[in-house]
Amino acid sequence: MDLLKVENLSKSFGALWAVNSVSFSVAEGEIVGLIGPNGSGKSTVFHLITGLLRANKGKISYQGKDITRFKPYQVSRSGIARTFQIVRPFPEMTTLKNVMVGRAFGSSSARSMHDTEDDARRLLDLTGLADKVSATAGHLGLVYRKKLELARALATKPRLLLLDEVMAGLNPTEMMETVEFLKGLRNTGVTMIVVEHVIKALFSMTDRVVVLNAGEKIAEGTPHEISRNEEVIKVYLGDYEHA
Amino acid sequence: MQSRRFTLVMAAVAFILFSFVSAVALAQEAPKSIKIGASISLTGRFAAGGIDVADGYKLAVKHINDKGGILVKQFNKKIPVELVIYDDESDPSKTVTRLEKLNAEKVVAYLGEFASDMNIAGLGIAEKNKIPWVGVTIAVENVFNQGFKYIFGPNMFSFMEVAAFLDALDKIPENQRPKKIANFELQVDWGKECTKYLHEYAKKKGYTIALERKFAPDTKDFSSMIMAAKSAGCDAVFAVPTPPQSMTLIKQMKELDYAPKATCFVRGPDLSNFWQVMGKDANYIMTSGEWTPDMPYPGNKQLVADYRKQYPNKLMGMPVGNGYSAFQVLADAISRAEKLDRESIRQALTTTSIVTVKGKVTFDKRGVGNVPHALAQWQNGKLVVIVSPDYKTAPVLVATPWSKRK
Amino acid sequence: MEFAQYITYGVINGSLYALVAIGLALIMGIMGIFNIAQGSLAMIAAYGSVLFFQHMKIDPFVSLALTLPGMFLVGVFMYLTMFMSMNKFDPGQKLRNSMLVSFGLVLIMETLATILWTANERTVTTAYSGTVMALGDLRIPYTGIATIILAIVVIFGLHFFLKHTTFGKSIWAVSQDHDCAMLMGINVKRTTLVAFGLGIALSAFAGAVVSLHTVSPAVGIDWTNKALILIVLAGVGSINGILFAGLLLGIVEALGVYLVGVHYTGVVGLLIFIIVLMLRPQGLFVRKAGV
Amino acid sequence: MVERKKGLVLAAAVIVALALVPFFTVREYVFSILCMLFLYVTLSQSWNILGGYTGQINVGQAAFFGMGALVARLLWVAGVPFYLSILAGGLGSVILAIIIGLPALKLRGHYFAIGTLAVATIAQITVGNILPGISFLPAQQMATYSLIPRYYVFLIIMAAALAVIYFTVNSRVGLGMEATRDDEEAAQMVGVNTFKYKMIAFLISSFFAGLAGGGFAYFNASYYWYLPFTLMWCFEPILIVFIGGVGSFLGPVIGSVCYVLLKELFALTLGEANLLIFGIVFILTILFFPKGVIGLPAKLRQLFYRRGNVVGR
Repeated sequence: MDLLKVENLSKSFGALWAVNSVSFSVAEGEIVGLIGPNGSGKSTVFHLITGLLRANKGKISYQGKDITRFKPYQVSRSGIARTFQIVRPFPEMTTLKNVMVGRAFGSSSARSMHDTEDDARRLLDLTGLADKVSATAGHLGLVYRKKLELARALATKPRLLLLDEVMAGLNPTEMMETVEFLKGLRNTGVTMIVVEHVIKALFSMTDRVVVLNAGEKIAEGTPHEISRNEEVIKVYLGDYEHA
Repeated sequence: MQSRRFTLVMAAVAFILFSFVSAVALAQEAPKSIKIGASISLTGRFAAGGIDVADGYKLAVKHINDKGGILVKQFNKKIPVELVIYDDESDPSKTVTRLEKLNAEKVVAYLGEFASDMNIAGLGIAEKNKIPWVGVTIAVENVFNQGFKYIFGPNMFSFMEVAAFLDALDKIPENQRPKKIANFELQVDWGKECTKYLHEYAKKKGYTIALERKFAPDTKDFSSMIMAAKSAGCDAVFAVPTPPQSMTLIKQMKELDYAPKATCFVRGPDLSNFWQVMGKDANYIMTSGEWTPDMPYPGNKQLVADYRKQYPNKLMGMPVGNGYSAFQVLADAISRAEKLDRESIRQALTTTSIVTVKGKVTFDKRGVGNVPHALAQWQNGKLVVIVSPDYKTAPVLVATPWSKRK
Repeated sequence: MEFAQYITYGVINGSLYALVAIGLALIMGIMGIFNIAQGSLAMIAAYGSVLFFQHMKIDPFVSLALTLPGMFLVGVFMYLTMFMSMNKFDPGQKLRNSMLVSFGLVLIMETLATILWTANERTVTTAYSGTVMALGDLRIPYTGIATIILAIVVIFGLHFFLKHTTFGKSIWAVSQDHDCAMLMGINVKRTTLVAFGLGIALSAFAGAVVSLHTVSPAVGIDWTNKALILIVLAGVGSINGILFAGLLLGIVEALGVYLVGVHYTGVVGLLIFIIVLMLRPQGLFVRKAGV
Repeated sequence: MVERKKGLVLAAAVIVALALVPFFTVREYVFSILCMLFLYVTLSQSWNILGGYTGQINVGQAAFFGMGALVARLLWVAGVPFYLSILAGGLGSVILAIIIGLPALKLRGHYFAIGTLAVATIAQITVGNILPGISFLPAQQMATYSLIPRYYVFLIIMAAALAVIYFTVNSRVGLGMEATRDDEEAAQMVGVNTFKYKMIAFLISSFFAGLAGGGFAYFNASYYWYLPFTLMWCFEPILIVFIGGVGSFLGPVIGSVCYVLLKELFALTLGEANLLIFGIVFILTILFFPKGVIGLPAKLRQLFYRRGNVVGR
């Protein structure tokens, strides 16, 4: 059964269609990549799924339930978490508290503050932030903030995780670690949609890839198929020519 | 519970003992000074009047101390006055703590201050601390209907201002006398009281109140009121606006070509700089005449001369004279009390009868002052008294239309 | 006829509100600095007008030649010492910190004015104050006409300046995209400094008109209140809108007198404001979606 | 955890010590200053839970303070027992907060600030128009007026406010509030119903502001009805919180001590210039010590020891 199903999703800003009639679905346990040139609507799709933006047309269902009109916190509580492309930890709060927020709210919250704190510490250990527990999030370096945002998202106990360029700015070793980490995560039963510019890393872990261009879906398939798809190659080459 | 009651009782006993001992000690030895306290707005919104009042107090204290102080019969000698003034920053909450501080410093009496917000906060403290309180500008009669015993207001009240205004109208020759009054009521208790008395007295004297309009302390545009008064044919206007409002009112009356024969704004035109800022547009405007530098009462000349010597660059405002007069009333009561305790001074205040720089002051049972009700009018750059029960005054000038003024 | 007279005063008052608000609008719209000391700055400028008139008999509209550069320098000083350091913050924090700092400025300016000039009310009474242009029964004071003209000239002038002059365009560019403007070779530092100084200098216009009404150290916050209403009515970033918002508020207040009496004028204006705030938080004269 | 327990014990000890003050002094000046101190702690702490912890800058606190004072005073003078009157005052403020909060908390940033300021201004003008007079205590209450029960009322209100706010901000609710303040969208993304937590903060804030107003109504023998509605009550809690340290629990307490005691000292010694100096100190605080007095030690440590060690954003 599909965990998430997106049908004819459309969103316009004024005269511009940022997302135009996009449909795809994600099965339980999959890792789906979402790629496309800058401005192709990837982040907008995430915003629409998570309820930060409201779609003009189309339908989003999650576990068979229509969540198109859900508010962001309702989306989160039904088990969908995300990270932001430009990371947004809670800057004035400590690392620990950041993760505690996720643990205290999200889809299943811990029973007491005590448990919340314990769970949060465990997650910080897991994501390699153990020595930053009492640091103020706004003062952390970029790599740590990325890790923190991931930890916070995981703290909500998601069944579906939307990752928006978690690997940008990482060095190859860190990237490898992240890929392994996410693969391990999938084995614990978390489904993922991953937006990533680093195609190689993305292809190494995804089951399927959806390609967007100018708000429209132009291709879908396994990484292998996508890497041979002529239209995708053209779009990407065009993008390079522009830049 | 037992032990707590025990502590309480012990504390009470200790306190009584302490008071007793100190009372005995006091009885034996004359204090070095008579401490009088005031909390005054020396900064903030009401600082202008506050500083004037404080200057009046200080000058009065200086005059008394120059003569050795106040004669207190209990000790059979003159004791100098020590006046303690604290700034309340035009904040009524601060007034409360400042007055409590003065209480802790064992002042025998409080003197009032300029702005009513602070005065209202302060007089409750005086009453509960049982410390006599002599005000300067507490013109709301209602305050004195609460059964308070320690509050005294040696100043003109709402009903006196109204009476003085109508007396001024009476003094205008019959054929020119205004008949229809427009009442602009400021939405504060003082304005309400003025309205009440205006109705009462106007009826008695045969004037009609042809128009009534309310306005708030933050009102800045009076055009609708002025036009209504104009079209109702009112030839006299009475109001107790705030000082900036009285300036705006006059400017707008000129713009709308409304020149009633008599215009009385109780506040604002009494400011010493009023002519300076309004120029000849201030001509014919009537205002409270509670105190002016020209009043012929004893001591006034010396007050004016000394003030001018001390502050050669300052204009002398009405609050200076009022402050001076209030202190005269208190000093007189202290010397008649013959003792330096608060209760005796309160007793003495109730039987006050003294001629101060603004005339004779007595109090009724409530503490409401009976002072000469006087009205003044701006006549060619000078604030001239036009109504006074005590002496012959200048004639009342009837305002000419704006177009006929030079 | 009486009705027309009310409206006339409403228009005059509204023009003055707009004059007070325009500097605030410029600084807030262009730089994201929330300067609630704007009314107090107008108060300081008004004292300037009063003093020039009192001591040298210089008309407030003439002494603008002196108060304008004076306030500009005050603005430059304020920016360099206090507001420049806020550029490193994100917009929300910048807004909040500038609000708090300017609140401290209100305290300082009020106290300073009391110490320097006493708390006595002042006003400028010129030869022409109180004189009117009569159109039938309708009487329009010359000071009012001057206020309206000044408001129109200043606000449309500012709009023209920002949209059609090179320097104005560079101010606009900096406000739209800080980094992009830098890449385009605009001296961002100097541009923001001058823009801020300009915003503060605009308070001199308001000060000149305020001096014809009444001035005392405490009036600043009253005028700021009106200016804030206008900012929300017009929408942040709208320059021309300020004039229309001012006129709207002035006229609504004049109508309020009709409906509920003079003593509720302030409430009527604020209620309209709250309704607009709820229904159209982006302002009446801004097209883009909410902030 | 141990440290937190220690802190709680210490706080309780301080409250008990304060409760014992009337047994050691009878000087009313001390009481009146302490009453003001407790009032400002309550008022600023009530502002802090909304402004500091939840990030909603409310510039209209006077409306809630005034509402509490108005309701409590009206009922009390009419003969209702005081403790019921003051609770009614607190509830009155809460009702006002619900009416205002439902639409206003949807506004962001400066719109919320300006909107609440407008509400406070409307309240002030309206109360001034409807009740232009003075509120006096009835004569017999005036005759038996004593500061000691007032002192305890203020102490209890303060202790209650501190306790409730302490346990709120250290709970799950507190996490929701802080997340809302730091980044509303991100908070929603992890399941925080930000509107709900803003509303909870607003209600707690207005309730204690209302209680503080009730204390004011009980404390003052006579005042103009509009007085607790004046805009001063909007600005003072903000000043206090930012001086002490915004969004920290002890900030408002320290800020109030500075504001009430230091300012008293300034006023008594510096005279006319005291507000000038206060204004300058305030601006310097905002510019250089954004965390207020409470952040001072950390700031100094950061300046002297860890200069090279702080990781930039």
